[in-house]
Amino acid sequence: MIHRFDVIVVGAGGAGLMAALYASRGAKTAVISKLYPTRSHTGTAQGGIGAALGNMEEDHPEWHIFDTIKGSDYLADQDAVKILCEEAVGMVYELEHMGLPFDRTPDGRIAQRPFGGHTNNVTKQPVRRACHAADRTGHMILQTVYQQCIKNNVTFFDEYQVLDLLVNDEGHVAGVTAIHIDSGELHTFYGKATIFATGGFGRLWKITSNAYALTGDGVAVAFRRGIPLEDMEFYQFHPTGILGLGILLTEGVRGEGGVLINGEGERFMPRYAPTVKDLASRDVVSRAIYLEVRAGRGIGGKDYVYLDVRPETVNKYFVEDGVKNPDGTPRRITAQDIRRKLPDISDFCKTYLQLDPIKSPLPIQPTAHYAMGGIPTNNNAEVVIDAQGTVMPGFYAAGECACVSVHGANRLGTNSLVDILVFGRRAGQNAAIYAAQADWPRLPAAAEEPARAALAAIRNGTGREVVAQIRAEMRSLMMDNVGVFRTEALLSEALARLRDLKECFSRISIMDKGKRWNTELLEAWELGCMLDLAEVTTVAALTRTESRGAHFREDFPERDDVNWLKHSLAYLEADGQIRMDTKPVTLGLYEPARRVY
Amino acid sequence: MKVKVKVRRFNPEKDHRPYWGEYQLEAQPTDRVLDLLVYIKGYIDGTLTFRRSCAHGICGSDAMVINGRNRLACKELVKDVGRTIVIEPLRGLPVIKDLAVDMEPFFRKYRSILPFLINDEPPPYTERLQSPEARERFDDTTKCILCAACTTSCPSFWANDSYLGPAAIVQAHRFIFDDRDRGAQARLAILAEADGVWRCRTIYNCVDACPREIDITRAIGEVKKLLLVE
Amino acid sequence: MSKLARVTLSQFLTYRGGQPMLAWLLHRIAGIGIVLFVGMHVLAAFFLYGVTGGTANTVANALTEFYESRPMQIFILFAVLYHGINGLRIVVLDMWPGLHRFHREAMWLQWAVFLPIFLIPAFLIALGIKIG
Amino acid sequence: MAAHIGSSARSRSKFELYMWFFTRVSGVLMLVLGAYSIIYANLIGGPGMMDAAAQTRWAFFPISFHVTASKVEVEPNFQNAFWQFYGLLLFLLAATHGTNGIRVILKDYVRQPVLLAWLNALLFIVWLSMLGAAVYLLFVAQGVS
Ligand SMILES: Cc1cc2nc3c(=O)[nH]c(=O)nc-3n(C[C@H](O)[C@H](O)[C@H](O)COP(=O)(O)OP(=O)(O)OC[C@H]3O[C@@H](n4cnc5c(N)ncnc54)[C@H](O)[C@@H]3O)c2cc1C
Ligand code: HEM
Ligand code: SF4
Ligand code: F3S
Ligand code: FES
Repeated sequence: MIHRFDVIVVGAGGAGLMAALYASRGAKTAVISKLYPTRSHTGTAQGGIGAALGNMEEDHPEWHIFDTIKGSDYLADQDAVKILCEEAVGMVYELEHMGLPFDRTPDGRIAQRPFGGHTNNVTKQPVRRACHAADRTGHMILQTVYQQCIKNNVTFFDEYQVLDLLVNDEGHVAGVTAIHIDSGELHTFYGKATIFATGGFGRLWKITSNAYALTGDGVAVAFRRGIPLEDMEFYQFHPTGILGLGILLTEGVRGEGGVLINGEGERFMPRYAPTVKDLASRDVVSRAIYLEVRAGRGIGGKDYVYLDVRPETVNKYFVEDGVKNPDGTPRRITAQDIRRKLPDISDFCKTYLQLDPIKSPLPIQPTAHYAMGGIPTNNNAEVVIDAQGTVMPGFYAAGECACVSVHGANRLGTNSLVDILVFGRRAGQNAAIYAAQADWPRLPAAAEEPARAALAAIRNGTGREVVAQIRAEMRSLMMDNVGVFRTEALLSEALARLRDLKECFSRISIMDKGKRWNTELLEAWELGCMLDLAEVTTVAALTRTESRGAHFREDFPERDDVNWLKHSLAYLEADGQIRMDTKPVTLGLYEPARRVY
Repeated sequence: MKVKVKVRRFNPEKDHRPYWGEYQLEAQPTDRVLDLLVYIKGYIDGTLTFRRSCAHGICGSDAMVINGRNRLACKELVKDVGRTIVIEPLRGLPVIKDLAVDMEPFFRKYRSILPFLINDEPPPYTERLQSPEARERFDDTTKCILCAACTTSCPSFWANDSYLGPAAIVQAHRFIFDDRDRGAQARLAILAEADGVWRCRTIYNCVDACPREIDITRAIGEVKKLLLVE
Repeated sequence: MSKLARVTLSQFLTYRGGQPMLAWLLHRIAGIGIVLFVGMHVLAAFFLYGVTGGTANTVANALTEFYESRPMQIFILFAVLYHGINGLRIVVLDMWPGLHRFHREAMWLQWAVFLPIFLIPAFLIALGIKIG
Repeated sequence: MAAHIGSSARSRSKFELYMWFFTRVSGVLMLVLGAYSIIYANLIGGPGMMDAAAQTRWAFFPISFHVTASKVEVEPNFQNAFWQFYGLLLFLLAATHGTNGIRVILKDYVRQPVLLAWLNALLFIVWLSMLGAAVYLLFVAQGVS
């Protein structure tokens, strides 16, 4: 079946919905999502959205820009960061006008809290920049933007999974092929402009904060269609995931005063980041935790540490550090403050750890969290396919699946929500403008065939390999070898084993041969995507022989601005090999400097 | 520990009537029921079908009947449900396959209550002001994740699915009690119809089922009360 | 779409709703019971006084015999008391929605009120003891 | 957006609201009225002369037939215009409350609109005849007015 729309948005997270909202104002727009929109992963974002409103203390977009660039370890494109931080302020007001229920200050303004890496550039102390709605900011953003889409009668195709990107011989994107999960039928979505907003791929790793659905479909589909992937070696591990499960405990916990404690009962972050301590940026904190564990200072000598947000602990360090409220009075917190500001966190801890954060410290370990890399785009959210910035006509990307790049080598907390909305909006606006003046691209002949063949290959497989087994092995492998600390030996081993796993993948079989709701088939297909992305990540990590941001090579522990102050691009060659290339970083505002917190 | 999982199976492509699938497996007391389902699907029977995504009670995908009550599979731990775990699809929505039910009727009701802020007054350049107390007024109902656990636990909804259901009312409450909203009259008109709030008979199954611990009956009661005083 | 949307009686009965679900069910059954009782009673009285002018009437006799049997008397007592007390709980909660927070406590309170005033007379009726 | 809201601001029927409210009010009123009649019966010497069953009967439907079997003096205590209207009010409340209750239950379980309409019509007739019978019993059969 063929559907015709001016603009096709794939993905209904924050990025996709924002794009759809803006595109639908000027063009006939459809949103395709494999999940019901409100199930998208944006809904799990907890801590807040960063914008220099200055509601609680002095703050400026310029400071936000500097923090983001510094946080990125100078790999972010500075023009894009400028857009991000300047538009953030208006975006937060726009969300408020849409009805988002932000928490409020006593005088009725949007409340803000401190977050890792966000500082007052003068005093170097943490600044309150993260606008929040309790610890469910992402939930509120997702709901609010979805509500606006309902109000504007946006057309949704819920529970349709995109399997292929349609690229015609002229190199124009002409839409996508998707499977209607309910009927198992393939549908062609034929459009003038296609926007990918399919989110991240944390499911590559064993311990992750990411949902089951985050298998990187969009990124893999684009890659297979010849679009290079940018900066794939940079994958963020969030320091505080619940031990064993990876469920995230937001940085907001540390924003409210929580501290990290090692097996000797010591607050260890001051040794690694003397100024902002526990609120250093994520790569720094995650490495610090692993270094403590390696030195035998994990809890009970094991591989985890504590996150302690008990009021007595927090207040002890508030006194020690002389932390003040905006009005100059000494800052203190009470058990009620924690319950009120972090209700969901308290609930997670009670449900999954049987612990009350007010009474006990929480066992945590770093958890795979956020893809800095992805589909390369320019500041208009147009997908670019080479180092020269050549635009692929009709193709846009935004959100976590895209790489603008505003996060460089390490994203600051709260910046992703800004990113998905600011660049989601740009994608929607530009796609609608493009669709208004562009001709209909030629639809490739037999457009659905590649997708049909890919599914048939899985469905008809008769091998003995088990999808779940391969998936589990891949995830453990990525965790152990392509995690926070990397070396040539670990990465090479990972690459060899990944190739074995890919070979195994060609010999799988599945039990469900039906059409309706065949999620076994789709999970197998998703595993194919993940294996591709795992390989790209590993190759990119092997190639970058320096340490920068989230990418830490123990065999090259220093940042190397001479050779590596550039983005990487990974291309899929016709023979299935991956070719690495580079692309310059846009500087102009701040010269790279040593990064200390 | 060993657990037995009984799942109500039904695949309209080949089954005439639902049947029970039984699976024995090894589990940790702290495993989520969802982990068991994922394990069964991965290693025992790949045809088992259910929705899931976030795995920590935020996305609302995996509401189902667990041991006779509506629960999120990702928020129920094995140690709390015992060694025999009986799992059925939500009641009152058409079963698509196994534990997946057709959510469309549910979302249609959600959309019918005008679930978006209505306010045509030009906003200020910055944020509209709202006092923390006014914000608190509707905090409870902003937590809803549209999992449908409440609506499908309501005997009034089972009896007659024309009832809007608690979830839609919760969503309406979120806007009606937001002092920035101007659409309360339009929403109240919908809720006052025969299939609106009056079909709630204060049975509280919804409150017990809600994974977000929303005081649903109270929200419904506040809407009824408001209709009455108007 | 499949036709499995309608909730069957067995699905209804196997849902482990809380006490309030039981209360609702009893309230409904009791309500129907009272309506039937009142209906029968009016009918019987009408036949007795309206048709046969206060002298023996077969319809009236049959009906009276039915609802004045001991099990029926106990049922009617139960129905009126339960429906009334439970109804009062509902009315109170409806008028002060803030009290819904204490709905569990309200259930216990209701049992505490209902059980003695039902059980003692029910016991007496069951034993056939007349009071007064 | 305006279209959205305009289309949904449909004519607002308040019937269900009124019935809902009436159910609560009548329920409470019935309890109050019942309590008063039982108190009255006791004040007038009930404990000695009426057994528990007669008292209950009297409480919920104060019509003289309900006490004739006891040793109590029916006239003038129980058989007068006050109690006749009192009884009528109580019966009106009960019959209306109960009939509406049945209507609600039917609306829950009967899904064919045509059948439901017929049942409702029938219910309305039953309600009217009950009221008729009650008026007859109270004012004609009982003999005083
Ligand atoms: C636990 C957690 C907490 C976080 N907290 C914060 C925070 O406090 N602040 C912050 O700034 N950031 C935070 N982040 C990061 C941020 O939430 C995400 O990066 C962001 O929400 C991604 O949004 P998105 O719109 O790009 O994608 P998503 O919200 O992940 O949406 C992806 C969409 O794509 C669809 N999709 C995927 N594949 C397909 C396919 N093949 N076919 C059709 N549709 C498809 C999905 O259905 C979904 O609708 C957090 C992330 C996590 C995991
Ligand atoms: C004694 C005082 C009474 C009180 C306080 C009372 C209270 C109530 C209330 C509050 C309801 C609404 C229940 C709901 O919405 O869930 C109700 C319903 C009902 N009542 Fe009463 N009632 C009383 C007496 C009666 C009598 C005497 C009859 C019969 C003639 C009766 C028959 C019904 C019926 C049939 C229902 C509908 C039940 C349902 O919808 O589940 N009630 N009552
Ligand atoms: S109110 Fe609770 S149970 Fe109902 S849909 Fe919302 S979150 Fe789920
Ligand atoms: S279960 Fe149903 S009847 Fe009301 S209190 Fe909840 S909606
Ligand atoms: S999987 Fe998201 S709520 Fe359970």
